[in-house]
Amino acid sequence: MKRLHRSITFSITLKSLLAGLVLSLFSSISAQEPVRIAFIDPLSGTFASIGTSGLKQLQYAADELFNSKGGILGGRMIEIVPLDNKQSPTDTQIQFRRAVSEGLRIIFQGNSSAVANTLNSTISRHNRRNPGQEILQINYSAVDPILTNEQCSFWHFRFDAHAVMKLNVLTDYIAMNPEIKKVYIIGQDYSFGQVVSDTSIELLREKRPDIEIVGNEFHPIGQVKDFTPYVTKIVSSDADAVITGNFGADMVSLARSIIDSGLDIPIYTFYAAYDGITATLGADGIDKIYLVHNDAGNPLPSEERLAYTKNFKRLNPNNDMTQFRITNALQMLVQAMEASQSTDPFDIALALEDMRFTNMSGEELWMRGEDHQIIQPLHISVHTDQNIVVDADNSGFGLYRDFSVLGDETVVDHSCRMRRPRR
Amino acid sequence: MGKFAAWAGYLVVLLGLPQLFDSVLAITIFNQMAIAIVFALSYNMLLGQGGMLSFGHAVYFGLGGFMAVHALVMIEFETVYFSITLIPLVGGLIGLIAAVFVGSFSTHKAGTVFAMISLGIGELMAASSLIFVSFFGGEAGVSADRTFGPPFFGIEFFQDVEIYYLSAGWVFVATAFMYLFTQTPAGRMANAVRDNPERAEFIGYSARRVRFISFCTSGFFAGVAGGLFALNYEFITEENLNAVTSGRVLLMAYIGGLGYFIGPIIGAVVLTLMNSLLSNYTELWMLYLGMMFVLTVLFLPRGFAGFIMMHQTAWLRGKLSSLFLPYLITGMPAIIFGGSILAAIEMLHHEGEPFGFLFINLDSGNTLHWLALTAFAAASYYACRRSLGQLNAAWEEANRVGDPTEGGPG
Amino acid sequence: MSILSMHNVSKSFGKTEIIRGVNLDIQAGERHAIIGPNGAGKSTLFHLISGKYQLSSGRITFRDQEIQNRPPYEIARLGLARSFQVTNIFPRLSVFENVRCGMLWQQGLGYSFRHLLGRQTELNARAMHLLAEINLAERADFPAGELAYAQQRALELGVAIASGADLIMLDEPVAGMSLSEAEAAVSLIRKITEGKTLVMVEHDMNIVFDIADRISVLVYGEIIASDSPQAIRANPKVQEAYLGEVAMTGVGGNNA
Amino acid sequence: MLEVFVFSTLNGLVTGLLLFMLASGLTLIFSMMGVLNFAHASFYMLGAYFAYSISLKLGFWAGLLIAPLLVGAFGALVERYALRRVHAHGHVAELVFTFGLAFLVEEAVQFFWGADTKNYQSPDLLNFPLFTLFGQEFSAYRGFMITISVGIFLALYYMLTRSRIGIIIQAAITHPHTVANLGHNVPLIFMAVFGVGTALAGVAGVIAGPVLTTFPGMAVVLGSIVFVIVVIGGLGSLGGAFVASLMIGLLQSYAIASNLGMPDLLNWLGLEFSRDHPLNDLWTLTLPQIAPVLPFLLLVLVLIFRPTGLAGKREE
Repeated sequence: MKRLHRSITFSITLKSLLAGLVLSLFSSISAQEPVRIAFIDPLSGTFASIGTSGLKQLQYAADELFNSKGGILGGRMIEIVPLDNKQSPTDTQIQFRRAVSEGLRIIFQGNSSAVANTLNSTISRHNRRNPGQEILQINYSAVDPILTNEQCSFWHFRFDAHAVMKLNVLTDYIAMNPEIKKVYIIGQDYSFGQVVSDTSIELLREKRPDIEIVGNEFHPIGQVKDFTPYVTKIVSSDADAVITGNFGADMVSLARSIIDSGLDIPIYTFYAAYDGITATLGADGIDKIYLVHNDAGNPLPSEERLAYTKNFKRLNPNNDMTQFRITNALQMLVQAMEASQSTDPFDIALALEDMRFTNMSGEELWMRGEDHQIIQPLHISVHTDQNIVVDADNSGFGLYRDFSVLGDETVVDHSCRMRRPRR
Repeated sequence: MGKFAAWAGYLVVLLGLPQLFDSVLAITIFNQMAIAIVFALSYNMLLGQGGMLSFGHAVYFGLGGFMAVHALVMIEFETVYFSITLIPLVGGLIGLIAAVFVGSFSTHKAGTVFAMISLGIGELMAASSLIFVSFFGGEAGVSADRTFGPPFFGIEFFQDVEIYYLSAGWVFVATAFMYLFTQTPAGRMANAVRDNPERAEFIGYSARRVRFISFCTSGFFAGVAGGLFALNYEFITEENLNAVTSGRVLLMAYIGGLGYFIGPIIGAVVLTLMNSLLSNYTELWMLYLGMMFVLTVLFLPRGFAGFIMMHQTAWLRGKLSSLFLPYLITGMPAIIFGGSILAAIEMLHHEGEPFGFLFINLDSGNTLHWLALTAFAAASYYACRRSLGQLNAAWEEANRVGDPTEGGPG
Repeated sequence: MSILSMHNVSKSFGKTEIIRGVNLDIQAGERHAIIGPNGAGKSTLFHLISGKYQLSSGRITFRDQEIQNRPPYEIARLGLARSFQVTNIFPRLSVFENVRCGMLWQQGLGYSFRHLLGRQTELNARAMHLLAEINLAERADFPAGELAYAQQRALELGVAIASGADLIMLDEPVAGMSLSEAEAAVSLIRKITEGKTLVMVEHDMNIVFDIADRISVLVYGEIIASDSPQAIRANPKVQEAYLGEVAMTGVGGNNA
Repeated sequence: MLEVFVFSTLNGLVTGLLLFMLASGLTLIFSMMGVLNFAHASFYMLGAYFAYSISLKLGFWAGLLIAPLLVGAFGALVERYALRRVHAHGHVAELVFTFGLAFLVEEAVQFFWGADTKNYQSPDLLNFPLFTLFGQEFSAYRGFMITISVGIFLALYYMLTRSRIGIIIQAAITHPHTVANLGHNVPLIFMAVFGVGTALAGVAGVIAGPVLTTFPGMAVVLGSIVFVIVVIGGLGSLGGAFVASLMIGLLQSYAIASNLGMPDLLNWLGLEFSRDHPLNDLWTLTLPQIAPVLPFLLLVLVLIFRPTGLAGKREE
């Protein structure tokens, strides 16, 4: 009842049909052919709301920043083609081939590192086997470090900080708080959960050797009915803080159980906001939930950014601008196209490498050429209802920025040895 | 002769499809179908022919697929040396080994006990696949490259269409062997044990042993399907052996029609098309899939194949044409009725925003649209009910002369 | 020479003893009927012999092999076939398949998945022949579950004898049939058990005395008499326990 | 250590009793109709969602009263118009139907309520700690959950053993034909039992929703566990289901609380493996890591060694 992307698609399909018709009649207008970008993310099933929300933000960015201003590359419109992968690696393959089939050369994808990983290796294989028809992967959200390290690829660009970078900032923040002496780590038993656990332990040992890790727990993903038994362990460990990489229902249930047990300690998280989570935690989560992210939340850093966000909210009253990095990614992509005057993935990729960009919030962004990892300021925000201008889930609650670091300080080393194609 | 023609036709269709539709997308869909057909047929061996309801059949598919991907990696790193055309066999053998192990204790009883064991094993495997990262690769799975093996008559399998022809060959061979299995004593006794395990024991057969043989054979072909998956996608993840995949194969086999050999093939084709095409037109396709499944269980207990086979008597009597008009008269309003319901569902879904439905634009904010829809639905429902009697009469007429049959549709 | 012997066979369900120390010898080639009032344990005895139930104590030998407590399929493979009181066929298989399945093991086909049934011409011919004998030839391709009741009973017999076993045990073969159907069934039984050993449980006294060479009377789990039909008719113990009441009910008085 | 033990026991009890509320309905339905209702947890989910919607308008308590009735009515309709129809095609068809129903309900819930987690809150009246032990609060709401579950168990027990209806139901379980011959309307009893069974699941959903999070996956998480309980307890045995529910609840709770794992076992055996060992994943396995799947392990073991379950007599 609340997911609406069909209408967008449909009108677009009609438009493109019409455009195709016109095109075949007057082939001289082919310069006005739209730049088509595939968006592969879950649009049906359990994770649909996250994918649909991302699609709306991408569509909004394209319309608001480019299409309404006469398009790009001298008048070409940006057309977003949504392709539903149900957050399944298998379905991602199918949609990838559909994209290839329809001649789409640029793919936006963000949700689930598993999907991003398989898409990454699929694209590498495809590009190797089909020279001249390469595909470009714009990863706006998957944070598995491997994608810009061991598995890095010339055809993959990441516009979010990866897990280790975020943890670096998060542990800095924890280290600054002298009251924290004991930390409990709990997470879903999969690669991201493991990265969070291993990296936090390592970094905390470095930055605050006096902090004791009193618990390091994994639970099966999506299988736990009741987190109270885990919370019992947290309580008995006398922890002063909890770090978790949980997302979705596992995040809500965990936070709920911790709060219900009367435990008054901060919970450091990655995904504990928006998509119903903020509303569900409500007043219980005030000043307890901390989130590390790249989006400068409340107060919004610039007037332009505020107007941009409010306008999105006006057009999509049931959605929030949860991933401003989508806008960053599109703007940088377009800048690369304009710079190279091309829509060919190879040219775009070259132009994107080491691009520096100042975004709408006034932040400095740098696409590091060696591993195609974006370097950008990161923030830690707290769940609250004080001074919230742009709230989440229309709940009155939202994220308030508490701590920020500049891009330079987030840089971590990489182990990427990129194989660069030659032309 | 008729049988030979059917098999020849099957082969021609399998090999001819890429000639008719040659886009990358079409080939992708055909590849999916090929995998699904083998998988669904192997499932039917259990449920349709052996009476064993499994909620964990993806285990054998997935294990076969994982081993197949590992085998591809071994070929790539030259640990072993053989043609990748044999990869499905690797999958099959692993499926067989897993089935021999599980079957040794799970085939003691059919019915609820078997179903519950399969559920438990399925959940345990799904959990293990996330815990044992070195083999299953965690949630990202394992991937490989199929192009490093020795070329097969000069083909290196760079393109999906080459894999399709390889898959088609395997599908044909697997289908043929699964069909032949039904014609052997072991296959026929599987039917007998499904119908009446007690009596089978009194004519000299251990019901458990008969089930065990079916179970292992089924595991083998599920593994072959897993191997085909590995070849086509060049990766596999835990989702390919968890409950979702197990559920999907149950849906395929059931919707297609248990108990008919071609049933699962129909189901595999229909579900693959729904999965890859319908999902591009509506986000609600899973809801529609669920509705279709429940309606099938309620009204077509023998699935699509059963519905087709219901017309055998009429066809043999040459009276099938007499059903055409009544079907049309009842069918048209029925389709319109179904369409109106779907439109209403979509309208609820697209709260407050106009959207395209088939050839018209609908807007849930528009009362007129709602009224028109209600009128359409009511009128078509009435027309459908009115003509149902006629259809039933025509059905009786076409099927008369004694033999008890299924009874009219509807 | 006895083909089947029971020595002190007992069976209890919980605390209730249903069969109490039965001793019985069945001679090769004879037609032996077991009669007795309802609840005497006749069917239980059949289940014990054919392996469906486990014995509480005692011994059963078939052709000098001990068969007690062995699984039914092993006993069946030795050449002991049986039918059931309640029709017990393969309802979704065709009539032809039902009979052919009954023949498979003795054909040595076992669990084979190398043989194709369609190629077993001799086997198929024998199955058709048997169908002709039980008058179901023109129903060969019909699903067994859709046959009329009497035809299902005939098929029940057909499946039992299909293996070509030497010892055939029939549990109330004519139960629930009309008079004419029962007559046809009796002549069928006579025909198909020619040269074999027959053990039969039956309520209909006319049929019992018509077919049997020897009759055993089972009352409350004990054999109180085992003799020729004439001797049984004359046995006062039998009359007292059982026969008197049934003799009056006549032919149609069988209760399924 | 003691505090962990005490709280683990309490947690296990809460989960176990909640599971029992689901398992009791499922067992009741199974013993009456021979149907293992795969969709049972879907009714539990519906209970939570109905109660959520009602609580927005009328508050929690109205939801507690109305939602189970709605769920029960829906269950009765499903029995009357769908299950009865499928019944003719045998148990496998029934099981497959309920499997499809579970699938459909999950999709329908997403259609009507969306895929997000819902902000379904426990009532303010119960938002206080019942007691604090070793620095951990035990919320009044959890106490309330225990009370309701025990209450329902007692009511059910009383109804089945003392009341006239209960006696008819018990008779219908063992001798359906005799009961029908006595002039009782067996189909109506079936419908009523199905309705009551699903309503019980609805109650469980209403009271579990605020604590265990109301989201479309909540049925899947619980569904197969309830199945496991009913099978382990012995199909058709209410007492068995009760024991099995508590057993599973406590087992999971203790498994999570314990820090035992393969490393301890290896230590004890005096073995040591390097981190590069190919089976490293196995050597580092811990009990809390696998706690949620332990019931399935138990299920498979029980079915292999005692197919009738702990207290069951019926096999099929």
